[in-house]
Amino acid sequence: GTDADPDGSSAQRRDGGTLVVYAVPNPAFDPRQSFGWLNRALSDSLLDRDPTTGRFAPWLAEKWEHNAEQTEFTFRLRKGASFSDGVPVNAASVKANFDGVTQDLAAGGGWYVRGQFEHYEKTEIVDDHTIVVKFSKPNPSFLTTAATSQLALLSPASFKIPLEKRRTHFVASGPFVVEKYVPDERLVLKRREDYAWGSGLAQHQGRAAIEKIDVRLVAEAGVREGALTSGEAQIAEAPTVDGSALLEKQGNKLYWRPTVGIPYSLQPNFRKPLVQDIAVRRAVLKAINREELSKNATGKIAPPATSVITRTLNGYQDFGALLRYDQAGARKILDDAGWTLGADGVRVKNGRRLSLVIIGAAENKPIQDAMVLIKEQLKTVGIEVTIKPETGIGPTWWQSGADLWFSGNKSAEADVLRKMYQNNGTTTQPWLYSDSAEVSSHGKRLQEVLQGEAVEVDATKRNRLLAEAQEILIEDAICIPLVEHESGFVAAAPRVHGLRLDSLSNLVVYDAWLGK
Amino acid sequence: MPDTKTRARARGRLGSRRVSGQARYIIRRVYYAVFVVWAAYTITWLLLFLMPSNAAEVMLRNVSGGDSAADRAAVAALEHRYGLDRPPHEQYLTLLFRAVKGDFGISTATGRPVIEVIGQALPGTIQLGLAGLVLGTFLGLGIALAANAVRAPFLRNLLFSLPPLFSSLPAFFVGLLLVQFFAFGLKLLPAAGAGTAAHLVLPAITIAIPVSAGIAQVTAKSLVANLRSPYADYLRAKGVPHRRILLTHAFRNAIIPATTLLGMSIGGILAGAVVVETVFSRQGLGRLMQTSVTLQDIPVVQGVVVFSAVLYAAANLLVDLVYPKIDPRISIG
Amino acid sequence: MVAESSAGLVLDVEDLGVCYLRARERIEAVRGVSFQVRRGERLAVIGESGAGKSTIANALLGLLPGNAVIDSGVARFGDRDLLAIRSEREWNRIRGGAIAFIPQDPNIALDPVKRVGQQIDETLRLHRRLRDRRELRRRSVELLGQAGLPEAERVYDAFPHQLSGGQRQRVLIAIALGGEPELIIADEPTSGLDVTVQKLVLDALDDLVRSRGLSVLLITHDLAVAAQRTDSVVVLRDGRVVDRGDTVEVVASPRHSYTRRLFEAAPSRSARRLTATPRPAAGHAERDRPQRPDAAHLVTVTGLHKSYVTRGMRSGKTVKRAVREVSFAITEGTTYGLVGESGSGKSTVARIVAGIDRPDCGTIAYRGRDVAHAGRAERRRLHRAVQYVFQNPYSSLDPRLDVAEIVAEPLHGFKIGARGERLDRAAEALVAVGLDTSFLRRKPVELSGGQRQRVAIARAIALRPELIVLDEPTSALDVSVQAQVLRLLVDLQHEFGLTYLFISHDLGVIRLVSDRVGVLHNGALVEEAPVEQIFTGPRQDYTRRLIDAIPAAPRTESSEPSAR
Amino acid sequence: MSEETIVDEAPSAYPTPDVKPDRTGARAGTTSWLRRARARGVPAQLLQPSLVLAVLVLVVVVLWALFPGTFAPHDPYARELTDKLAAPSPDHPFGTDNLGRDYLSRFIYGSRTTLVAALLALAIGFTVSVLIGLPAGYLGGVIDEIVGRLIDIFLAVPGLLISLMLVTSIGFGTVNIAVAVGAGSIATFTRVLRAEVLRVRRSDFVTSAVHCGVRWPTVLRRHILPHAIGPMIALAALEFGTALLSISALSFLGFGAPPPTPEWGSLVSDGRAYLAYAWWLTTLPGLAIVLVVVSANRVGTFVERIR
Ligand SMILES: Nc1ncnc2c1ncn2[C@@H]1O[C@H](COP(=O)(O)OP(=O)(O)OP(=O)(O)O)[C@@H](O)[C@H]1O
Ligand SMILES: Nc1ncnc2c1ncn2[C@@H]1O[C@H](COP(=O)(O)OP(=O)(O)OP(=O)(O)O)[C@@H](O)[C@H]1O
Ligand SMILES: [Mg+2]
Ligand SMILES: [Mg+2]
Ligand code: NI
Repeated sequence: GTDADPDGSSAQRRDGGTLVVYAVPNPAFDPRQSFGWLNRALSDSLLDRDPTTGRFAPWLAEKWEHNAEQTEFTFRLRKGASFSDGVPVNAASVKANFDGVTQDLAAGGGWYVRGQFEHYEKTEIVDDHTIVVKFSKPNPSFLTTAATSQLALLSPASFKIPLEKRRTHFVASGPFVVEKYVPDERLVLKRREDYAWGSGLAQHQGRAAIEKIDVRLVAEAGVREGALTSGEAQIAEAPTVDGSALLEKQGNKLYWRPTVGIPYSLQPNFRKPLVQDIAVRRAVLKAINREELSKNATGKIAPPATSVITRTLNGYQDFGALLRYDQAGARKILDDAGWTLGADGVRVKNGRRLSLVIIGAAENKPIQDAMVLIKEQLKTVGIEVTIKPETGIGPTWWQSGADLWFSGNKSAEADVLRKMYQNNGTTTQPWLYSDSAEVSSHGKRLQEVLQGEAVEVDATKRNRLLAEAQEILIEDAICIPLVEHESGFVAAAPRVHGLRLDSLSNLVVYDAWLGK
Repeated sequence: MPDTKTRARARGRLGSRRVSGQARYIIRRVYYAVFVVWAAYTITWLLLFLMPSNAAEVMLRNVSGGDSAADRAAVAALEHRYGLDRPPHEQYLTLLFRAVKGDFGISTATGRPVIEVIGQALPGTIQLGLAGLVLGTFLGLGIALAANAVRAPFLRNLLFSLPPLFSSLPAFFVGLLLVQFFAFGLKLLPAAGAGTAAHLVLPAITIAIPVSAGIAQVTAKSLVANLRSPYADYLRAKGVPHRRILLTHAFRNAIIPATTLLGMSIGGILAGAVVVETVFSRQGLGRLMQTSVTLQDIPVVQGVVVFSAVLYAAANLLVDLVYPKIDPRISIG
Repeated sequence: MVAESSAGLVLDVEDLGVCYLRARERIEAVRGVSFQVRRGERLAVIGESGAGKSTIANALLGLLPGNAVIDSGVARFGDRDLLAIRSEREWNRIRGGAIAFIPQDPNIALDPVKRVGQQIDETLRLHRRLRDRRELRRRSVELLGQAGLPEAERVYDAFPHQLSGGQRQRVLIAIALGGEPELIIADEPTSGLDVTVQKLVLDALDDLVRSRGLSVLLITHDLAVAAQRTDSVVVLRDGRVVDRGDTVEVVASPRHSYTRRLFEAAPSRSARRLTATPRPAAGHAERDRPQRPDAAHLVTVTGLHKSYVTRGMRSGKTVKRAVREVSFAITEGTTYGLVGESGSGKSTVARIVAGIDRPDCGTIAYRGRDVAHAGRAERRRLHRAVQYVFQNPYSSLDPRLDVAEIVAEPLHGFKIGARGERLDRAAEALVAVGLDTSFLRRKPVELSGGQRQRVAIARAIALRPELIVLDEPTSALDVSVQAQVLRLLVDLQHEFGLTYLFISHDLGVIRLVSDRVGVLHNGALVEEAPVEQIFTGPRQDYTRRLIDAIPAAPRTESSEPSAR
Repeated sequence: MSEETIVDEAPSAYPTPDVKPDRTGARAGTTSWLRRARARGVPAQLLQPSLVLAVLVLVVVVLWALFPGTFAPHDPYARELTDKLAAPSPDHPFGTDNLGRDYLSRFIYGSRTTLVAALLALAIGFTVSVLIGLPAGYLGGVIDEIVGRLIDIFLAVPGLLISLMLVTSIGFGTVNIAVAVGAGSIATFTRVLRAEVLRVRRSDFVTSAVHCGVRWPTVLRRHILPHAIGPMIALAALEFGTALLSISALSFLGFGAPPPTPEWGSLVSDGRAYLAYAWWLTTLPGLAIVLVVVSANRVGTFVERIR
């Protein structure tokens, strides 16, 4: 940027003003059911975590500690904080939050924190401002999750609202509250004048500088960019790759951080015979040119993936060598497996064409472009691809008949792998692979590693287990990572100061202020 | 004055007959409007009943937000909760009964009552539709009158070719063009969103263009026919100047078919709203329809379709009620 | 000839020529027409349809359509030449002012959405420069009274659709008077009206003209009107004047053969029942006329009722009782004439008798068998025996088929004969109606109205039916063609021993062909008697009015169309 | 009284001049439209510049649809990395998109999917309406009553909404939106056909044929269909433009063929992300669509007029 004054300086902080944001319409902003910058504007968590150092900072909890086995976590709550419905943030209301998770899980929700609460026992109230959260098994990733919006605290009353409705109707303790919400059109946030419990990482204390945030929900990136260019908006969320370059040239600032969690990957639907074939998955993994995807579809903000988790996560290990673009290798694998090139350039085996359906979010232009490129790349090794753009793809994506799902996942913990790939015999994820030999060359090893990692208190041992899990997933091509997509990507006008991204790569607007 | 007395008597005699006739007329029109809405409801229910995908599964996946699979038990519970496990005729009757009470079910995407979702979307569309309707009507009538008033063949041809041109313009293209020009180019008007009058201008123009095309086409054609009709010939033979024939006689007559069209163009406006509200990121029935289709939110899709029939029936009822005021031939009978 | 005094000359037309341009075609509508109208004179312009009558009127009013060209002529009106006026504004001063116009059809000449009063006021505003509302109303009501409307106040406030045709025509007369004209041009002012109303309107017009000393240019094809109500007459044929002079003289001794034919062709009050043309080759015995009273009744109609329910988009359900309580019988071998004005239910009765429609109640016995409630097969048999000829020869022939296919259609439908045989029978039928076989390959478009009606008749007789229902078979035809068709029908009846149910709104025509007559009025049969009795002693007022409406031109004995 | 009262319509109907009896025989309004076209001097009419232009545009687009490979200057899927988001130039008349693909070539290839979809929609609307409207209009009675009411109701709901509802149920894709649009247009077609059948059925020559013992299938085939089909063809010509618009709209909304298959609507929609700085991606395909639809409508009105 060209600002004479760095954003951190609070000497020039101006109070007041309305921030106009052109944002991507999101059918939900309940932090426990969605991602996005709105989460951090509306809600607080017990802890905060520095995205660069990984150090925890106090927020609604002043102090925290856990036992050596990491089964008991004690939090001392800050005094004076309250939800916007007037309910104080105290031991009882925080207990309601943890108990609420189990309730949500039973109702089919709470997916983001499921892994952390598999062995949840209870929350004990020690005194009005002290609680102890107890698990039956070690939970080394609990604190990291507690420091994200996925475990943001809601007013106890919110848990009485059914999950579907809570997506937009909930009460939290954040620096802003919803003043007006017109679905798919507009969201107006108003600051809480009495807010005085900012995170330890915040650049200021007390209420937010910005009085109002006027959020226009606009699906088209072009329009969002145009609004920033024409001065109508101060922030444009998720600009296009090409557009953002132009916006930056106009003097706007770009904010993003590589996502944390699982990079954009292709998740196979193991119910489909074609992708049950390990050779096919391995060929796909090798035939993809990740550099090209990054350069032409997702942009510089999304570097090629080097593992099945992002480099921002604890436990990440670089497997870039295994993910090298290797057309010849891919061809060889297919040839060896008996897939012969047909007349139309598509491989055949036993009269079956090597034709895969990839499903991906229709509203996400980079994903669409990336799928087009993948289609081209796979074609060169004799794999035909049909693209299936869909909106609101969820757990039933495998029912659509697709072979591969283009998706990523956000999580502050490498434990996300367990959530994704543990196969505990239930049918909760019927699209997942089985352990049979034709599907996996490592037998049941992956399950052992994942279960072990979850309860391993020793960091070094745990990292070793995580590294092994990553390796198996890549070698067996159970996950085909592509690029580390950007997160919290926004373009902001030069007069917007004080923006930052949190540990889950969500934009934080609490510290923001508007210059002249 | 004896004059006015007889006149009053004469009026009274005609008037009293009109009242009873009109009461019957109104009852008939209301009855018809109700019928249309009921039939639209039934047909949409039938169409969706025959639909392959399972409403409960769609619902569950929206609830869970991540990717846990639809649990058979959970699906069954949902099916039971929404009555999807009962025999078709029972479902239909319960749903119809609920619909009469204003309950169109629960949106699977948002978990809110459909009627509430629609109610929230409605003001935006009504605002946009009214603005478009008014703008389109004036534009259409203006074009029709001008086309019949100007003498220069070139101008006349140009004006007469406007309506078919207007009806060939895709709304998505017009909208984007307007955004490009007025919002990004001239920076005069906002590109998207709603709230102020300025936000309404571009979408209203976009939606008004096809409306004006229809009205201009019908009115211009009707004006031509009226100007050629025997009564216009006779007016000419009476020494009435062309301009007066056009404005006070032919126009009054030509308005009649235009009025009918106005009622029918509600449908066109709602269809236009799907595209226009999407292009301009406005909340409304059209946008709701678009997102609900992509999210397969069946109850909302059905609700919007039924509601558009309600709007259509209401608009046409209104037209039917003003009709006798415009066409005296209707009033008795 | 016309007196050569230029004094009191209102309109002097000299050598008028008009042609229409149409798709590279030049239609010479009017050629070298000259005539004069003096103050107080009533001049009739008569001629067949298409003779150019309306073209003359429109030329004099500056109302020719865009594709018309005035080739020649002067029309002096006062000190102006009407044909030379180019300015629209000047025309608007003259039209409705010094020259008033009364159009043909009052039912469609008034603006339907404006009150009648406003439309009279408009003339007063434009030509008398009146502005005050009360004054306008007073004057307009006065004009309506002068035009012979009793309830002038009510009419003033009514919309046109609330008035009858006769009332509307008198409104038009009031409007014409409003401009205080010197000359009234009336283009067939009563031909859109029912016969019974015509007289009232013409009387009202006559009175005014006489009391005010106006001049009238009356365009008509109705010879009776011309004969009774005008002073002089111009006879037009193909756009040229073929005869002219004092009305009485021209009518008494038409000089031109065309004029003579014009008068002869029209059926008259004193005409007699036509008898078949004696044919040397015909092997039929001449039938006795009038009918044998003992002859069997072919069709007996009793207590016929029929209502139509219409559901309008906005007007709702209306029930029209088209026919009520109609009973009559048709004797085999005779013609039963059904007469009545438009809308009286004639076609409804005809369609029921022919088995096209079913009655609401009542019976039709055909040879003693009830056919109104017959089953499919029974009706099919009936259709074979009863054929129908439609009023409009333009719409009753499928324009896509050729004559052979049309005439053979009933043979085809009833599966009579082989393919080739059908063609022969079609040709036979065609010859019977006086068309040669070269017509077989023609399409209806290539036929004149009279030829089409002959084809329709040929189709009817191709099946050798017993009864033919003829629904106004000649009313779409010119008078001269009408006479030919009527004669043909009578000859065919004789030749094939047919029975006719003959429908017409013209008692004159009915008289020429019928043996027994029924008079329909508002769906009810008000009178029923042998034809002579109807004419000699009508019992109903309505019947008498119908008789009065027959053109009453005086004629010589030789003008009787039936050559005995 | 008068030999002129051929027009025996209700007195409140105002016959326009061309309803007046015309002794040349066109009066019944049911003459074979081709014949009438010839009688009215079609060759002269055909030479109107706007019509010639319209036909030319349609011919070009149909050729594009038939032989896209011959006309497209580039491979519609080939990416030129150096030419991303390039403005229109002689090499790329419609410019290139963010992946460097030639937009004109994509439009030309899109003609095939879009035109085929529009034709399919037309065929569905036309066929179904003939199957429903013809017997309903002719047989009358309860069937006709039901069909009439159904038409009323379907006309009360905008066709696009009906299409969208069907798309929800049968899924996305070119063929599906074509089916949905076709289904949405059935009511329009059936209404016209039914009205025509009712009109023709009431005409004297049909009454006469029935009276002459001709059985109803023959009456339908010989007398009614040939007369009722004329307006249907004219309507189809006009509906083609409408179908193009609806299909483009649905494709624009994202319910059409999956990428990278080009469709007219989705091309405009794809360009939307670059609205602020790559005007050509929306404007040029948009203009081209307008041109084609205007041409289709121009030809449609012509067909309607000569009918
Ligand atoms: N606008 C026109 N274009 C072309 N030809 C026309 C036009 N108007 C009239 N004609 C032709 O001019 C001739 C004279 O027509 P005109 O209307 O004057 O006859 P008319 O005597 O008034 O007949 P009618 O008794 O049927 O009213 C006819 O052959 C008619 O076909
Ligand atoms: N199909 C129909 N539907 C509704 N009303 C009808 C129908 N046919 C006839 N009518 C009405 O029934 C009455 C009698 O009609 P009909 O056709 O029998 O009269 P008409 O004596 O033949 O008249 P015209 O001389 O005009 O042919 C008229 O008022 C007419 O409007
Ligand atoms: Mg005339
Ligand atoms: Mg009749
Ligand atoms: Ni900067």
